[in-house]
Amino acid sequence: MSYTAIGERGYAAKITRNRIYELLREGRRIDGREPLEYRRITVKTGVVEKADGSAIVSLGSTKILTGVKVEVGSPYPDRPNEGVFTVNAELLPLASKSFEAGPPDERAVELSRVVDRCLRESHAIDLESLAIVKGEKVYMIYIDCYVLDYDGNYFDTSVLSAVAALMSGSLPKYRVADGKVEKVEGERIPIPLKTIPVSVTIGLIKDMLLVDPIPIEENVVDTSIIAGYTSDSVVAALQKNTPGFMPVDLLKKALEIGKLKSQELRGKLLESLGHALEKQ
Amino acid sequence: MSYTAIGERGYAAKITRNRIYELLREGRRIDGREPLEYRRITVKTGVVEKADGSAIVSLGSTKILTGVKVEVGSPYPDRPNEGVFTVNAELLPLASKSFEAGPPDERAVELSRVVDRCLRESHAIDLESLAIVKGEKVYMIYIDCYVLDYDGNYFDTSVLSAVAALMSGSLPKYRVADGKVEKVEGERIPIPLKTIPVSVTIGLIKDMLLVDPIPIEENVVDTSIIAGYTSDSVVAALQKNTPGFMPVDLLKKALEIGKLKSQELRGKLLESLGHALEKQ
Amino acid sequence: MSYTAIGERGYAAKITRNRIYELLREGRRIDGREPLEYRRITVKTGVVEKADGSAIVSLGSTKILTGVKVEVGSPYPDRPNEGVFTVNAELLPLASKSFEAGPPDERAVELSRVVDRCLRESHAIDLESLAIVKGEKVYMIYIDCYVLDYDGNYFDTSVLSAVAALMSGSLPKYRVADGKVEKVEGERIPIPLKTIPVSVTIGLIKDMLLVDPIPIEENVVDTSIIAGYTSDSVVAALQKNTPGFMPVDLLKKALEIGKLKSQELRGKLLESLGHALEKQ
Amino acid sequence: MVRLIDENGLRIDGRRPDQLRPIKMEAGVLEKSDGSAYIEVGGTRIYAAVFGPREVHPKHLELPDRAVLNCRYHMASFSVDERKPLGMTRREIELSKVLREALETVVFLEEFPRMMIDVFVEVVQADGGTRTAGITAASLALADAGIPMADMVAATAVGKVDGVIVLDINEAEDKYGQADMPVAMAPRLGSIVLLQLNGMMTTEEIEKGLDMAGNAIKHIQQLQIEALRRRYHIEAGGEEV
Amino acid sequence: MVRLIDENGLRIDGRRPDQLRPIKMEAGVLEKSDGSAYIEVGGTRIYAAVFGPREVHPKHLELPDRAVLNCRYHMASFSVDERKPLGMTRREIELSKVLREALETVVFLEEFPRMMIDVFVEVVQADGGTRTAGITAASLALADAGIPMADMVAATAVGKVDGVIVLDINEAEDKYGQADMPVAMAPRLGSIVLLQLNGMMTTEEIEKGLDMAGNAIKHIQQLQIEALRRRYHIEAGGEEV
Amino acid sequence: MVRLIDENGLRIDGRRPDQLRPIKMEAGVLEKSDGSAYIEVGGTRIYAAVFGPREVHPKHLELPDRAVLNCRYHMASFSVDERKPLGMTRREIELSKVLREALETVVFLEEFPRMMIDVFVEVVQADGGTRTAGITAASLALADAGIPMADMVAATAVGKVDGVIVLDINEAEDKYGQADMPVAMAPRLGSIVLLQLNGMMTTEEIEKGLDMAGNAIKHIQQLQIEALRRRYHIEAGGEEV
Repeated sequence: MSYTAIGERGYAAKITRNRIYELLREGRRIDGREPLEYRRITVKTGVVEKADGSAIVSLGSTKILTGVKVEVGSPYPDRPNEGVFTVNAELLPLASKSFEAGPPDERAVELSRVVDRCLRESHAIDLESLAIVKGEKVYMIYIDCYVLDYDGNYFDTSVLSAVAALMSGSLPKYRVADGKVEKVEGERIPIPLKTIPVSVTIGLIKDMLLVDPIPIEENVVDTSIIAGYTSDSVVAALQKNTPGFMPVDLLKKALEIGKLKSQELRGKLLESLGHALEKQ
Repeated sequence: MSYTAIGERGYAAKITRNRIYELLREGRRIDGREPLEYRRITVKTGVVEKADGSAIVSLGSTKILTGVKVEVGSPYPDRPNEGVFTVNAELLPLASKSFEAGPPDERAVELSRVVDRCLRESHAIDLESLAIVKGEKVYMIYIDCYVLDYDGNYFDTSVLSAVAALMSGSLPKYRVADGKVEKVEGERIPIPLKTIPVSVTIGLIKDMLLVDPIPIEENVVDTSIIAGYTSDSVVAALQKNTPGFMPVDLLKKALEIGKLKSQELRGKLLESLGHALEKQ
Repeated sequence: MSYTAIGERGYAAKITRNRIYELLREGRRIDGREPLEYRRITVKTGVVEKADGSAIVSLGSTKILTGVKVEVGSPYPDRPNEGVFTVNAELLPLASKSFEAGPPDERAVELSRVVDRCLRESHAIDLESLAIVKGEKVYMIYIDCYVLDYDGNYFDTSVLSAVAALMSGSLPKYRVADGKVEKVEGERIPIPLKTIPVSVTIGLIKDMLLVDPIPIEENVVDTSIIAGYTSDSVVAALQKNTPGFMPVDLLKKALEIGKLKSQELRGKLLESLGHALEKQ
Repeated sequence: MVRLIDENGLRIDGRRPDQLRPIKMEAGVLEKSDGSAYIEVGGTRIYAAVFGPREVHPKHLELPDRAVLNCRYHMASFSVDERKPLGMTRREIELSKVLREALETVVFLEEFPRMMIDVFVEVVQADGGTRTAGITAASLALADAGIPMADMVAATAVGKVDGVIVLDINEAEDKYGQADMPVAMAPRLGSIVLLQLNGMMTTEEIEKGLDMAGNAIKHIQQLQIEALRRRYHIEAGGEEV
Repeated sequence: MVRLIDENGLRIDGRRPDQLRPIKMEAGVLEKSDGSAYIEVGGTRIYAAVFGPREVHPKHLELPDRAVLNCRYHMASFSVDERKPLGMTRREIELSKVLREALETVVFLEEFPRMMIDVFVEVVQADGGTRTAGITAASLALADAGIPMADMVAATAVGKVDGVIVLDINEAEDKYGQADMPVAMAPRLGSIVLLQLNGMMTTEEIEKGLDMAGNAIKHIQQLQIEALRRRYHIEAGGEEV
Repeated sequence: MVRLIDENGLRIDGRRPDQLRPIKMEAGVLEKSDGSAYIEVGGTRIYAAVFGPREVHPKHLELPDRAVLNCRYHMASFSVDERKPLGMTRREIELSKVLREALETVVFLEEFPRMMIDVFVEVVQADGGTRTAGITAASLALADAGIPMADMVAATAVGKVDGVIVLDINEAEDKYGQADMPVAMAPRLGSIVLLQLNGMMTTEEIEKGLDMAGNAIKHIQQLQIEALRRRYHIEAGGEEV
């Protein structure tokens, strides 16, 4: 059961909305950014050695920790030659007044599924190369995203965090000897990635678009769209979220903006990852 | 923890109760029926092709959809040569203001268990003929009843719906070759039934009995009894439900009435099923 | 999420606290006991024949039933040659106004874990002798404690109850024949115990200590400590519970008191068990 | 195939078809509840306790014209042969409802508007007939708590084994027999307050079973009354009778 | 490798790329809800029902300036090939949110402060496009309940199979195709209210898909209007049209 | 059999028995909470955040005479060697209670009647001593949030390995050692606020361990104060010290 969120839009929000709109028309944002400007990205990898890959990615003050854990298990019967991965996301209550302790609510479920969609539909993880013994033993990759500090836009930050954890992570190596799968101690191989998916969240107020919204903006946008792009700028995932009308022409414009911003974000991620991996 | 239901009986209910009782004494019901008259039964089978059997049965405006799904699994250790069946019932919130979304409440659990009791204790399903390889592989039949529209008497309607789904359904055929169980594509066999259980719900107000109550009656009866009968008119299941006294002599009378009504209902079901199966 | 308990300390409690403190200074308790005096212990064993061991232990009016159930299962991969045991405790709602129906709350979880700690860390159960076939089949012992009547100090009473159930219980005997594990009907062996753990609960009000608190005392103590001792008077488990300061010197004093009281309790338990086992 | 009735017409535990198992009952066995009882029927052992009338919690369940009666039937994990998993099974949920409805029938709820009465039934060992022994104990606990009732409910199960209608079936008869019919009555009113049937019986057999149950239930109510009397004397005179 | 488009450019079920599957709709199919609808799109079969505006339950969800709209998308266990476990899956939780947000867009919630509107979507059989058929049915049920809306939402999914952009993809196309893009629109306003994409499409392909969907959605809204008209005539004139 | 103390009396990570692992602390690391802290003790890494005093939610937990303090100790799935299942384990439920009780001891709850203070402890990596590092961080976060306290709690665990009493045991010592005794104190008051023991120690060994812990805890409190001072200077002077 999905319920209308309390306080999603109040009277005070209307005044804020007008103010934000007027600023947007002047090419400005409430926090000083331009409409199509992302906040600063920082990337720290290798933050949890017990994980097989980990990263904290910040977009402004929003901070998301992803850990990757690898196990060996059985493939799905209908995909016997492929590895398996699972995404989970949690909105930790320490990250924001608006998150509560307890089982994942619909926002956390949506976040998990959108991150999963960006990774899965872009074929980012090369699942076929994750089979250890075809039809019997495959790598199972658990990707868990925890929102540590929430200042808006958990979608894009989570995707960046998950990708950073995967790119900086690695798999234990297994050898098949006498029909038995055994770990090769001390040897690890990279997690095979075929593309680097990045999502771009675009908000709409009347006829104006903005990217990477902060909570005060999230509360007043007419609606928003999350678009996931592959390295080749193909769209692999879309999710309209927030109630509200999205005119078709503005959507088309948003997708073009998303294409450019995704390239920019991917560039910054790779640059940061380079730095981060050097440090590590 | 079972709680006294809110509003099960209020002050207004007492006036209604008197009115219903006075009508019963004149041989009438609030909806124009006679005390021992069922509402019109309609049966539609084959409504879900993805199920191995399905039916929508209506009793007046009460409408219950049952789907049967068949899998192959292991028998219970203490019944190695028998197939397995499971009944579940859900009071979907779209069916009535009085049903809520969420895990099954005690009413839904009771409904599941009463339907299960009618089928199981009457030995309706020939479990012994559901073993594919004795002690190893058996048919597992899942019978799921969903209340779509609720205008009283979900017990009798669910039993009719479950029986209609079973009678119109079929099992995939399996062959054992080289010790392996394999499906014989395109061939199906009927679900083996040994009797056709039918339940009759009888309400009591003071010294008057009525069958197939609608909600306004359910709210004011002193108590009620659900009785499940085999094709041979043996009682296979009883469930007193609703708080209230049931004098022994009225119970005895109720069971005799149930015997007659069950034969009538079974006749109508078979007739409708004939029509329905012809159409299908 | 752990919440401050409602009514744990109110205004009225302060008056009671002073009264209890003044009594303690005079060497007395509100129920007539001395500060370091336990209530009367009674032990009944063999109360549930379907269990492999069972006991009802009372400490004053607090009454706890423990049942032990034995199954055969697989060992943990990291302890292939050891049996397994599990402790669960439930605060049944029939035992006290302050207990509620539903899944175990944090008090019940803490109780389970403290009883487990007393048994596990003292190595009371000889897990190595619970392997039937090393690395493959071991005894699995389920120890379930149910609080039937609650008049304070469920910790000590539960440990006594669990130990009494284990000591009076027995294991079905298994034989390995042709690589198969089979039960030897009619033969049973004792549950192998290496020590008899006993816990002592000590409350603190200002500078005074008391043992075996009743609820009126539990509500006003500054804090309390549960200490589990082996037969050799080694401490195997500690749990400070109840918010409040525990000065180091008082803790040291409490542990010495606990040592003496644990010997006393163990003596009484063994004596009662002797009587109980004779009766059984 | 288990044979449940021998050549002398006796049952596997030696009873005649119309014979109850030994029954032990005691009221006031738990101190912290407002009323309580313990019952043994053969190997079946059950505690029941009652709290209330007290304030309703959670508040929104409150009724303006009468008390809310809550009931929980619950089995200890070790009460059955195969360890029961923790938490409430569907069977326990159904029986909680059935027991509640039976007790609501006799308790004068209208006397306590906006109040709540809780009844807890804890099965310590199950050897057949737990719901009927449970309601017998619950009713005794209600009486012990001083809750006014139209009658004190008592109960037993009749069954059909090897074609014979028998009283108070035990676990083996339940498992291998042909039918199990638990019955609870308000014996002074001659009315049924709980009735279920698992298994096949003709209407004639049911009638016979009900008569058998009716007689036994009158006897069981006598045992309840005796238990209350013992409890009363202890409290009044301070010594056991 | 399944071939989804044949040499004549036709799809596995014989349709042209821009062709909808047969659609059947009916309003007012359930009596006890305030509004209801049934829809069939190919093998997909769905019931939707609406309750309200009514009092908010639980109370603390109440909003002072508008109604709360609740939505549950749920599938019958037997609606899919492999029996779906009971309870709500993560997919159902997500789709409930997405459907709610789409419907909130068009319903005039401000007209019913402190009230609640419940929308229930029950998938009886899933053959692709359940969320889009579901929202179409939900919107029809809202109209049947007389809830005022800015527009009646209709929906379909476009997809990409064998490199071709196709309308209203079925289950096999969803499973073996390259992309599935469910779209719901308020057609008279030319605005999107629900949009998701699973799979890879270029922005050009998405634009083409949206155009295709836009046309189809106009047609589907016509079917909704006809269903309402039939329902109206039946109720007004007492006879079927 | 793992040997935990070598011939020179040093531990597997080279420490002396009374030596702490390297500790790093920082206050104010999360922006959206009212107070926060990050701590590293060896490989153990923990975030803590505090919200409040704020209104109580849900309302019925409100207390008339003081604030409610809530606490959640939670571990990330990847913080341990074997992936921890999602949801709260029994261990996490117990530790949440133990941490809450320890913090309630020092926070002046009476100053905020009808309010709520939430403390969240998130273990990012567990390498022994997570509850003690967690409470140290939680206490620092409370100070960062400006919540008045009788003292700032600090904590460490002592243990017994190869018969030697050692300070601040790591994961391997916890696993293969003989005892683990987490201790939290209000050091200026010389009082224990959290104490547990898993494993066997004589009362003399416990006393020795408490003395060892007491000294270390004073040192850890100094590190807390320094962290607060750094945080204060940054905010006041706008530059890092």
